[in-house]
Amino acid sequence: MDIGLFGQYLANGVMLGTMYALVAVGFTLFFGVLDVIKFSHGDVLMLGSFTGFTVYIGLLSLGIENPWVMIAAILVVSIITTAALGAIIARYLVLPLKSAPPLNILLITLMLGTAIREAVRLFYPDGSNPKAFPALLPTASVDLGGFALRADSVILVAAGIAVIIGLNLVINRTRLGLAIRAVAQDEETAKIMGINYTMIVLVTFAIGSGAAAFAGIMNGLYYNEVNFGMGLLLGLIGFCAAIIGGLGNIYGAILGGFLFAGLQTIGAVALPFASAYKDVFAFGVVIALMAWKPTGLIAERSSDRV
Amino acid sequence: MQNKTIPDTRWMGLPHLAVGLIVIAAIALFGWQFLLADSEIAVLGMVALAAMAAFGVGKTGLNKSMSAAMRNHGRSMNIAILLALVCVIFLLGGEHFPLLMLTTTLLYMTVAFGLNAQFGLTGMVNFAGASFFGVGAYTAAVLTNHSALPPILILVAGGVFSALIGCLLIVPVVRTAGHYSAVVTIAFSVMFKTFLEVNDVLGGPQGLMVGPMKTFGWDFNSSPLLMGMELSFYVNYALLGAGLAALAFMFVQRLERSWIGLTLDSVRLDETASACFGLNVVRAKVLAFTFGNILIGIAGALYGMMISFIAPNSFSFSDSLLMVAIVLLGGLGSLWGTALAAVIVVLLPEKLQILQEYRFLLFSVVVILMLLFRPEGLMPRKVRSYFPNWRPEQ
Amino acid sequence: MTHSGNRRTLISAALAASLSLSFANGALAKDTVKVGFIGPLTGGVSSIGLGGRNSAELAVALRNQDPDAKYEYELEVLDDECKPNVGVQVATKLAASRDVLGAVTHYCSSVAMGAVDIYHKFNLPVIVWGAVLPDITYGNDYTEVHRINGTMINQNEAAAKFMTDQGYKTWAIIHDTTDYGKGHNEYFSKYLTENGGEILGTFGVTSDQQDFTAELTKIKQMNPEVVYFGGLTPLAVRIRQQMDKLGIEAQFQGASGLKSESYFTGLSGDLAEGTVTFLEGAPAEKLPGGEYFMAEYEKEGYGESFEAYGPFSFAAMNLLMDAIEEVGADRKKVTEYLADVQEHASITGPVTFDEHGQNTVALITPYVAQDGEWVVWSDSAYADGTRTLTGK
Amino acid sequence: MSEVLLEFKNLGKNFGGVRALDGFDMQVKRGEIIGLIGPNGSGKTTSFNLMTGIYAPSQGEVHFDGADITGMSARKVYEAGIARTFQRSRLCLPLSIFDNIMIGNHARLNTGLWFNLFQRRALRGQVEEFYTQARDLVAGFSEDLAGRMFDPVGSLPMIERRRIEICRALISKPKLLLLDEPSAGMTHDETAQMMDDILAVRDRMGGLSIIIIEHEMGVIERLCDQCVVLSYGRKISEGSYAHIAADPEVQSAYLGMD
Repeated sequence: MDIGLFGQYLANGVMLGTMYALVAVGFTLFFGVLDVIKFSHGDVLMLGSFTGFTVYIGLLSLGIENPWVMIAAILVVSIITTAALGAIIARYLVLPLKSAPPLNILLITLMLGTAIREAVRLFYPDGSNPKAFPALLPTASVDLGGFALRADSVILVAAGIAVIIGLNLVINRTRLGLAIRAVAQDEETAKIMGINYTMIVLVTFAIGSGAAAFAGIMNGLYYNEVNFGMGLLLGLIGFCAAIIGGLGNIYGAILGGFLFAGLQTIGAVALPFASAYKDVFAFGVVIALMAWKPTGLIAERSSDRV
Repeated sequence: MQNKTIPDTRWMGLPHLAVGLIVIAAIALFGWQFLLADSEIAVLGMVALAAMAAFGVGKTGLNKSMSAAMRNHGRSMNIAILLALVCVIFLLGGEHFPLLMLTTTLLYMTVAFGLNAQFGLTGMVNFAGASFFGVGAYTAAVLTNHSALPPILILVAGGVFSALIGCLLIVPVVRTAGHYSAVVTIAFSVMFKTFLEVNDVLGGPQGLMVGPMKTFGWDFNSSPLLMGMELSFYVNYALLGAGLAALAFMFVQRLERSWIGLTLDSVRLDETASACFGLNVVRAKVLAFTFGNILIGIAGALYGMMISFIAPNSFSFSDSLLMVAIVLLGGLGSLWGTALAAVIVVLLPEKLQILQEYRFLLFSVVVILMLLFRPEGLMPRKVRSYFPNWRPEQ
Repeated sequence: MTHSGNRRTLISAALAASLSLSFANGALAKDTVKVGFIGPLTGGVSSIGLGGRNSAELAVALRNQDPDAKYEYELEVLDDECKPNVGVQVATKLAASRDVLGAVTHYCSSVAMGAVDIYHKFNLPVIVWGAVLPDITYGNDYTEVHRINGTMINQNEAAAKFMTDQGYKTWAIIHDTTDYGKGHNEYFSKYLTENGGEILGTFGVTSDQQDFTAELTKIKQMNPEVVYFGGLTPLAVRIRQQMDKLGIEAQFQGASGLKSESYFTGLSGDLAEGTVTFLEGAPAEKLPGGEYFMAEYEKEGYGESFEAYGPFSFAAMNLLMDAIEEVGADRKKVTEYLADVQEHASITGPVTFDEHGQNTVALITPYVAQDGEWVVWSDSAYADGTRTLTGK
Repeated sequence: MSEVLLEFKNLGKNFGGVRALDGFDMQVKRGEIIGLIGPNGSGKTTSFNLMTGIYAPSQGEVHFDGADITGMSARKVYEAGIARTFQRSRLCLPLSIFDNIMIGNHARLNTGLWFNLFQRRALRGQVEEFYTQARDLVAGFSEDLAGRMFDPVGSLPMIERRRIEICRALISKPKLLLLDEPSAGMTHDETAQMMDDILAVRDRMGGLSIIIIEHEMGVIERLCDQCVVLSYGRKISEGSYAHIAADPEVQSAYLGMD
């Protein structure tokens, strides 16, 4: 394979991987603090990108057209909206079910995801059709020996990676992160130590959902399209990525995200069958990985106390 | 030994069995009229009536009498229910669409019984229910088109193939627990649909025609005659669907009320402790998973033959979710609850066209509320018993 | 339909006929009969479906205003979501309900392919209003199935010829893997090779695929002059978008499934500009009854445009109602009537069904995207040379 | 038949880098009650888990009744004759008393598919037979409880649950019973009652050996023939209660903890 082509595939893979990792990090955060799966994550992401789209329309009607102002406004509004939504979900759907069988939370959030998706489809103006998300980033491109590296792609990947690193720093270096990790380690002890448990859970859900909104905007800016169904597959992939990486581990999520993107790219270009099989291949590998490493590549801490 | 005095739970002084039979007749009558109801107003009225009746049943103590009838006269009651179902099918006679709805409901019920063995008893959520349903349907499509196998065998083959495909997942499903196990079936569900879509041999996204059911020279797609009246060909499928649902019900109920059922419950409630007491956890999971998949596959095969055309889109993740919703809505492990929930989830949106557009939204919200406020389901499962009419001297 | 049902409808039809004869002034309320419409009302191609539905509704409304009509028509509208399984489901529903006499059905070929068997099984006469796969009419001998629009055979033949005439030599083909996409691939490839075009690569994609970078990266390396897409608008939007991302500078060419207003609402910037596509028949304003149709459509004040196939839907519904007026409320008779349709006047031109129920539509119109709308090629700035297609 | 029922030789377990148990030697004779004591995290429950096959040991051997059971699965160990209760009660709360006890009786249940689905009459015979056995066992603890065999366990108070747990362990007639903190979550009176129960059980079952993990020193003093003290995964003392109570190393281990 020539270098240009390889570079192009690599660039595609990194783009996808960053997006997947951002989604997976959310899953892993929720699981870390509360041992729950919030499956509506993908649809919260979709809602984030629709919020962004609405902000864009609003700004246009106000006559504001500076792309950087627009991006800033879109990001701020949609991240705040979804963060609030994440906290609300945690408060009213997840926490009340904490003592119920863990699958109930998985189920309730799955159903919430469907509800959000359907609500957007039914109630957002012309919601069943894809919306053209604006290309706000500069589109200048450099031709590097056969592959085009576009400025917007570079900016998106850089921003995505920065967010991931930022999240990592928040978790590992700040007092808030310390509290989150304490809650994740042992809820009882954390409570005794005077940590406001509920608050920490809400904040964690807000952070995770905000990251999803970021991924949603990123997705919109990259594909220049948002639609009500986009969250389902992205959420699923993010979940798979978090799982194969090993839930509750932020590095596992990143590893899983890039691994999944890599699998899709390999499935699309390097295997002898049609590229349409790439998802079959990627999910097939996920299943095989689960058989081999039942608790993910970076194993979750042993939690079954006897 | 102390003797507990058992309070009289009879309803209006009638024997339990009589009460039970009256209720069955009333439900059958209601179901028949409901399936035929044309206008939305009539349907809404009937739904309101049913809700009021359900409320009244609890208030008047009818439910106690009913469960006593089910407990003490289980066999007679079950036969009466099946007979009532057959009566409804013949009463519908020439009405194509109501029969199609009824059969679809019965097949979804069968699927939900299978899922119940997996999820309700053993605690393994199968998010690929629609996929295994699809395996059955596709098996039927391929076999009716390319073989001369008698359709009864095709139904069996649908179950067998579904179980075999399930075997591919056995290792990861059994080795993983909880969320990890969920991701295996979710990933499979998505993979299965994508595979069907990109695979030309099985018709691709377009789908496949399925041949009709023919047995002993009897073409299921020709209309049977009854006393000079031409009936809808769906009567054939409805009868077969009723038989299938009844068999599935019987098998799952017997499974629950046995040592195996105890094993499955124990695995669901505490896997580690179970292993400490010599339970073979792997066997229990393999058994429940395979058993459920066989039921789902058979139902899928019959569905395929009835609907005569299948496509990957019918077997998507959302459909799997709808199936899980049925089990959850009815109450985990509660077979009658499952049956009721299947009726609500499948039939109601068909009858209320206003709901059709909003059905996914509606049911997801209903399930959310259910999980929050009544997680045990519409008709919660009773405490396990092996022989309900057996109460040892105490 | 059962015998008793037949007898009942026969009697009522006879009754209705005699009544309407004796009260020719229409003072008495007319009998109500039901006709159906099925199309994609939700999902990615819903704009076409809604346009079709509005047009069918318009036809029914206009007929009901007509004092000479023998019946009062009630339209039952169902949504096939462009999914074969849903399509079969709603087709069964429509066909199985006794009082529906006939229907105007389907835009998506994949859906129509599954549903035609159902119509045959229940003897429901239908007229397809938008699906273009030849097999819908030619793949069976069902007397119940007719089609008012043309097939993709003529369309692709014309498309291949047109594009090679423009001087293009090399193509990359992307198609969705439904029967629709595969059909386009088959016929376009056939006629393209006959016209001397060269196909560098063919890629099948699933109908809900989001990311095409893998396919497009390969295409970029092949460096074709034209990228042909056989599929529907939502996918076309994504592909066009991502072609630009990867810096593929090739002419983009679509099929009839692309000719929708939503192509422009879906694409940002001027990416749509210069895309060419082909459609059977002529644009509404050039149709024999086009002016009338457009005026009436305007008057009703629908929220959506009638889109590419609205006129066909309108014409099909009128043809169906003409049949019912002529032979009465009986499915079998309507089917028999439709079998003999010759030179039947319609706003899309005279309709003639061949032995497979296929209308012969000879005319294929090329369109080009110009300034955010589809413009007939001959009227466009591209034809007069003020603008040029990519690479020309 | 050798007098020694269970023997640990140099048993050890690492979790990651943590040494949970290190070079543990111990012998349990037939009919003996051994008290296993030590501060939290000293490796008591870990040694139970190593014995019952939940964890595989990192080093050393476990011999039981003349056979090497090192690294056997939980199921095999149970069938060999070691039954246990858990630190946190691990009963199946929605299931009835009878069902919970039957889980302990699992090795004797006929779980054949054909038998369970189609030979309902034979199944009924087995249910009735085991019901009588389970009922008699429960009646040995409490007649009242024996009258409520089909009530869900979740409706019972803590002490009754403990009793059911012990019944569940005893129904299989094990040779060795492991009790993990049987007095946890109970009042003083209830604990005293529990001790009586345990002694009565041993008398009835004749020859049953018991290892008991307990923090309540009164329990240990009254029940145990021998005591073994663990601290940081190592055995620091063993002998009679009086002996270990006087051992300065034991005292410092406990004081150090507090």
